[in-house]
Amino acid sequence: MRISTFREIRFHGRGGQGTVSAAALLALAAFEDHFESQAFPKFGSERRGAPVEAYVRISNTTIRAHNQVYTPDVVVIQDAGLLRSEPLLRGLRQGGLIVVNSEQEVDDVGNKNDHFRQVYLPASSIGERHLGRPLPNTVLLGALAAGTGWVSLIALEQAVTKHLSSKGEKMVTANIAALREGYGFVSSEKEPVS
Amino acid sequence: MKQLLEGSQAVAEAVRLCRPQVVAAYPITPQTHIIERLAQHVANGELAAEFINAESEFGAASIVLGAVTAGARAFTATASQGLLLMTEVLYNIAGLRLPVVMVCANRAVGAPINIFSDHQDSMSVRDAGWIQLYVESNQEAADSLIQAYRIAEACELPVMVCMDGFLLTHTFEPVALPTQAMVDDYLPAFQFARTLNPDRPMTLGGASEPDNFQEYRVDQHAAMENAQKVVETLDAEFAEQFGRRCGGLMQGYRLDDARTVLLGMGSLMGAVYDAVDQLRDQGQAAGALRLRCFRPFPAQALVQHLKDVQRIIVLEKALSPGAGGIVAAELRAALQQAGIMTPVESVIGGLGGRDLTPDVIEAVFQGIPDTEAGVTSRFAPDHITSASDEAERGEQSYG
Amino acid sequence: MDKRDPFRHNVLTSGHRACSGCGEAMAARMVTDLVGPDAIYVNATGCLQVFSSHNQQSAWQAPWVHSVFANAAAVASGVEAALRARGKETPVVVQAGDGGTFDIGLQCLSGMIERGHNVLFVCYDNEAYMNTGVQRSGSTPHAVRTSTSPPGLFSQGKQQLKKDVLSIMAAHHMPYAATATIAYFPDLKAKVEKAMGIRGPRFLQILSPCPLGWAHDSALSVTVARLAVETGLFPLVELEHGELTGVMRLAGQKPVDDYLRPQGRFKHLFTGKEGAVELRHIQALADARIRRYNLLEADTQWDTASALRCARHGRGGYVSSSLSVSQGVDNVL
Amino acid sequence: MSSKLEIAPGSSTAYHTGDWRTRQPVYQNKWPPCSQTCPASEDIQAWLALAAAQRWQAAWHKLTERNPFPATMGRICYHACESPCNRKHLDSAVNIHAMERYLGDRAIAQGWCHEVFDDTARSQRVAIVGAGPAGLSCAFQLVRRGYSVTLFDAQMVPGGTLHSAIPAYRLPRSILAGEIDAILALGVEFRPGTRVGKEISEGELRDQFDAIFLAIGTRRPREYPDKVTSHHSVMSGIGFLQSLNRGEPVKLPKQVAVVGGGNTAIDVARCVRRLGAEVTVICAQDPHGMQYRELGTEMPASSTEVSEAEAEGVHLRYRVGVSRLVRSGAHLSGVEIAHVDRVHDRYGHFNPNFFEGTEEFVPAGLVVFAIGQEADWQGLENLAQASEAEGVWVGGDAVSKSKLAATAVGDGYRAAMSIIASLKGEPFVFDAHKKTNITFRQMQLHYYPEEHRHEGELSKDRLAGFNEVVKGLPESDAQQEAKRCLSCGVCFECDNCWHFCPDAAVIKKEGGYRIDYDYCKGCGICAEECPCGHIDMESVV
Repeated sequence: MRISTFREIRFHGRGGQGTVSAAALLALAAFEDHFESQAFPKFGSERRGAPVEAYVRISNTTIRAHNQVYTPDVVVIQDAGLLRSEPLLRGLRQGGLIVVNSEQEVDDVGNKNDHFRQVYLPASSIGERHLGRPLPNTVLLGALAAGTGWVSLIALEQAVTKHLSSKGEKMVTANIAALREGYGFVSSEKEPVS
Repeated sequence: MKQLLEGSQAVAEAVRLCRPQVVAAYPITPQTHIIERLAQHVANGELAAEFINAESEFGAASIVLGAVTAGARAFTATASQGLLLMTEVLYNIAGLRLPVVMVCANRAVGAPINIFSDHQDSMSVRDAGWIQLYVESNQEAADSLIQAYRIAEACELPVMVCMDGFLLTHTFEPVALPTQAMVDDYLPAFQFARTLNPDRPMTLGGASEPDNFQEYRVDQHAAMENAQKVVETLDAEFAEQFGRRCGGLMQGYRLDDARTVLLGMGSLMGAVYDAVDQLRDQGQAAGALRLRCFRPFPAQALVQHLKDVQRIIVLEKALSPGAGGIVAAELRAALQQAGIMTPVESVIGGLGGRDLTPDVIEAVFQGIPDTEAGVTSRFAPDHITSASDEAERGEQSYG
Repeated sequence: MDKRDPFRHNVLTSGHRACSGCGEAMAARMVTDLVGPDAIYVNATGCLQVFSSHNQQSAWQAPWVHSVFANAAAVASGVEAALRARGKETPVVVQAGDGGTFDIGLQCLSGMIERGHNVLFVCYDNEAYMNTGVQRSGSTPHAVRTSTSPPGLFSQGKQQLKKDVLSIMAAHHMPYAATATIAYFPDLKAKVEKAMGIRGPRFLQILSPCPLGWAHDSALSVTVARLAVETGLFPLVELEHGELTGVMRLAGQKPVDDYLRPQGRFKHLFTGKEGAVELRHIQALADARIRRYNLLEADTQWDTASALRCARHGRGGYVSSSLSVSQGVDNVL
Repeated sequence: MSSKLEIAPGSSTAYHTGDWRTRQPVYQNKWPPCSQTCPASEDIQAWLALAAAQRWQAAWHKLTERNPFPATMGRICYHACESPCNRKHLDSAVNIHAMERYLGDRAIAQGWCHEVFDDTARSQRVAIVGAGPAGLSCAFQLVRRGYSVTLFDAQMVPGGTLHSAIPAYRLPRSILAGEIDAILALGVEFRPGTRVGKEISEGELRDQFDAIFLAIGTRRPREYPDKVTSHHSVMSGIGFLQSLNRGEPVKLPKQVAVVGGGNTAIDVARCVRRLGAEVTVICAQDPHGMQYRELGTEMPASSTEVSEAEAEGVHLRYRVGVSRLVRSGAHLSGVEIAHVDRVHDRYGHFNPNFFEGTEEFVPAGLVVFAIGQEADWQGLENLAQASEAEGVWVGGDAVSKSKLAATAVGDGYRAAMSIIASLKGEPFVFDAHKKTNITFRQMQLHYYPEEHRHEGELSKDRLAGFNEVVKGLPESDAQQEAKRCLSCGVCFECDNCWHFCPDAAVIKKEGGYRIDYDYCKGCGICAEECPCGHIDMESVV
């Protein structure tokens, strides 16, 4: 295989929760860190409240393929309620990482013997503290960066600054704060995977 | 300097840089993000253009027709059902030899209605007389859009830039955007000799009779044939100025000693290149040929590339019901015209947004059924039994 | 009757993919349950068509056909002609959004009316192209933000006015054309039942708020529709053969601010000077419509206060009287 | 084989959109403000709903579950329940007491009988001391549940203060008697003219009965202020009313002064007017008004009674007290009044502080001190100390702060339930007032039809005698008035949630609706548009 470092991440959320922009932000950050990156939503009409997915590819060689992600290395779950209805962990590689926005452990997230690494954090309440609304996506990005080490925190901050510049200074600083808290929450707990 | 842009945003920026004076917009998934971004630019004064919200695609095509006849560079974008609603006007624009540029975000054509990607829409209007360029990435989409204006205005023929809906329009990829100065240098201000003008009160689109109609078609066909050279030269000129190419009429990939070559169009080629690399690693002489310019159909150039190849496979995301593969048929005609009898295997897949993964492409090369259980990503139109019969017999049909 | 709810048909039943709080889904449920399952429904492309026939699953429990975006009225003309040829009396109802009525579908609609087909054309008006992500349509009101009429340095949202489609209908001198909304269900019920009793082409424009496009809280879809009427911005009127024959009198006129504030699509008007000008413009538009239809003094059957009244122990609904104690209209006090 | 081009009708129901929601609606009965305020904790919305459906007897049964005196209370209760009525934010409060009276009168007229819930005669025996509203209410609840009840009263006629002190123009004797008989008819053993500590001892009570309920009311008038040296031309308010009710002839001077700010003072004044004399009420508190309400210095009498009194020519003087009785010899010529700053001193004792220089003479041939009554525990010294654990319960005016008849009825009910629980050895929980309440902000008042408040007709010659001032409602008015009830927080099946659900997730069933949580997307429209605020939105974590 010519591709040496090649990562695939899948985001799960609900229509209106910023799932697609979370994927775009992560791809932007990888790009800032001089990786080749690609992000795209699960295609189709996005209904407010309906389950939504978005995908990211990060690689050190140009990404030519435009196919869907079937075997992600990381799954990010923005709304734990989705576990009730959607097969969120389909195709997750052995030893993959699951980042879940939830106060406490959720039992039906990958039963133990599939030995997925799991990270839980109350992203919505952290997001609410910083952004005034329970938006989990930037917090989860910080957690993902800390949990994998694939993109640096500074790159994520640059991506947020660029992507949200049109939304005003206050939004940018608030999102960066949320990002950092998500990062800190995970990095203090676990050392990043290779 | 590269930035990460959604395909629609990259194209919208390219359109802005070409300084269109009239933009006709009508929403249809998956191209809507393009006209939304242009609307924002106009509203913020970043694009000095008249932004017209048409009442339908039939209206939008008519608006850009009118705009060009009155001497303004124009732009519109559509897809699938919308493109077909424009059909009557598409023929009209080509017949009037108007340099209109449009983006078609390729999407399946109903019924049954489907918003996902395949090439059925632009393929269905291949005889309307428009130059059709099929791009494989967001970078090429932006660059081809800029080239399209040069091509259209040089040949006085309309150009349709075809990019895959969702697969490109909604995917974020690194894209380098040129500066306004560079584009102004490459694309001079809009000039159209037959602009409607009270000082030269000419009549456009008048009636024609049996004794003078055919010549119009001969000229039109000649202009289309000539456009092949224009597409190549303007791509070369673009490369000189911007440091990257779009591939002109077509682009080979590891063709040098290839025994088996897969020909295709659009963003599916990324997976083809990965499959070729996999096969090469296994010692197989595989290669790929990406066709960029489908209309005018570059017969000679195709023959040049394929005359020594043992096995040719054409993978298409569109179908002419009752006839089969479209590009395949035209390639067979070209080869046969050049006395080359190599059989052309026609494979059709990826219809209505079905995913053509590298494994499926590799199976196409190997001529074995798809590996994914249950989901047949492709079929051979020449030996076909109905899908429902298929389901009953549970058999795979493959090339 | 519907197997889950014996008191009604549920012609548009549960499981459809409309956004939470969708005004169009509500309006379509009301109209199709009033008309009933023994009718043929012809839909134009749009939100209703997409969310009700998604993923090889249908939320319809009546014969339903969708062709393309622009031709619903023409398809319906064909359906009606065929039924006439085969001696059948099944009612034919077209359902389209505002895009499919005001813009891309207007030509076929006009043809259908001019030819006098016995068809009820229902337009669920949510005032923009919502299925493709909130783009401006002919029906989008003045100064509204959409993705193709964004506010910017040089504009405050849509510059043009909302197309007065009812006057276009009136110009056809058609048997019946009326406006209604989900907030006044008894009024809507009365108008659908009246329309179903008339032969020939009939038109109903039903204001159907969209929480996504209008950017109001999903719980306020009915409240916002009510405020649209109470401020005079969306008059409830009836036209027969081009003449004004019915008006919903306003019990009192509310300022347009009450209607605009809960909606994000007007938010940009509440900051800055230019926005204030547009707010005064919208109020002036409301006043003009009140004068035009004499909404404050018209002596009519009911007004915006009495038309809202709920019946106690209301067994109102669409079902044949055998099951229900009283009917919607007359049990309104 | 149906072609794939045809999709099966209603097949969308296979997809449960319920998973989309992050909040969900719940049908939840609330406890309306009227019931929240009513001391007898009547379920007013319930019986008004039955009345609105013209199911008069069912309404009466529902009402009398908590209050066996609708005809009486409909007349004399100060209807605290009407002030928080949410309807006043639409037009005006529901005339609850008129409806209560209507049902009570109809019951008497048509001779309806109370149901007996449990007629298996139980062995336990309960003694109730005092046949006033508290005692009768407790007896009523116990006897209809099979307990044997013996009701003692020192007086010969049951009814307590209702009988002895409420003037006839407010409460005709026949009405009270009708309702009392309906209770006694259930098998209560009534022993009139029996005073504990005289005809029967505390010990005998202890031995013969398993539980005792003391409801002796407040028979004894409070002591006159020490400045009253001679009792000539001086009476207590309760004394005046009792002698009137006993039918004794009362000869009045041309002018009378009544001291006191409570309902008894007003009753006395309005009776004096009916006996043809002038009357001035000398009240130490302030008149009714928001500013005084905040300070808590308003006169305790009900505002409707005060306005009726003024309409009948009663003169009222506020913030004044009697500083001296003016006599010439034994003859009383009047009273000297003065501005009073505060009535009770720091320790709460009655010690009015008058402002010098504000004295004024009010001519009066008789002064009636209506300054409150006290309980007369004489003869019940040790029973009064016993606790409920020791089998002795207390209730009614004797212990309540508000001294209202409704409170007495409520105490009677609560005591009965507590006695039953203790006799059964079960824990007793009384949560009448802890349910979730409902304000007009959670309601959509514009969904209710406007309808004026129906009032009983006022009799023309109201001062001519002691017949009723306010007449009862006719049946048609009663039904209209019952329909004015907004049914706060309790579903009245108006179909709004059912019509407005975009997902057909509200299913209609007999007697109401249910949410189909397979499909509810939690938009909140049903909760928003429910006229009576019956639907709450809960978050779904």
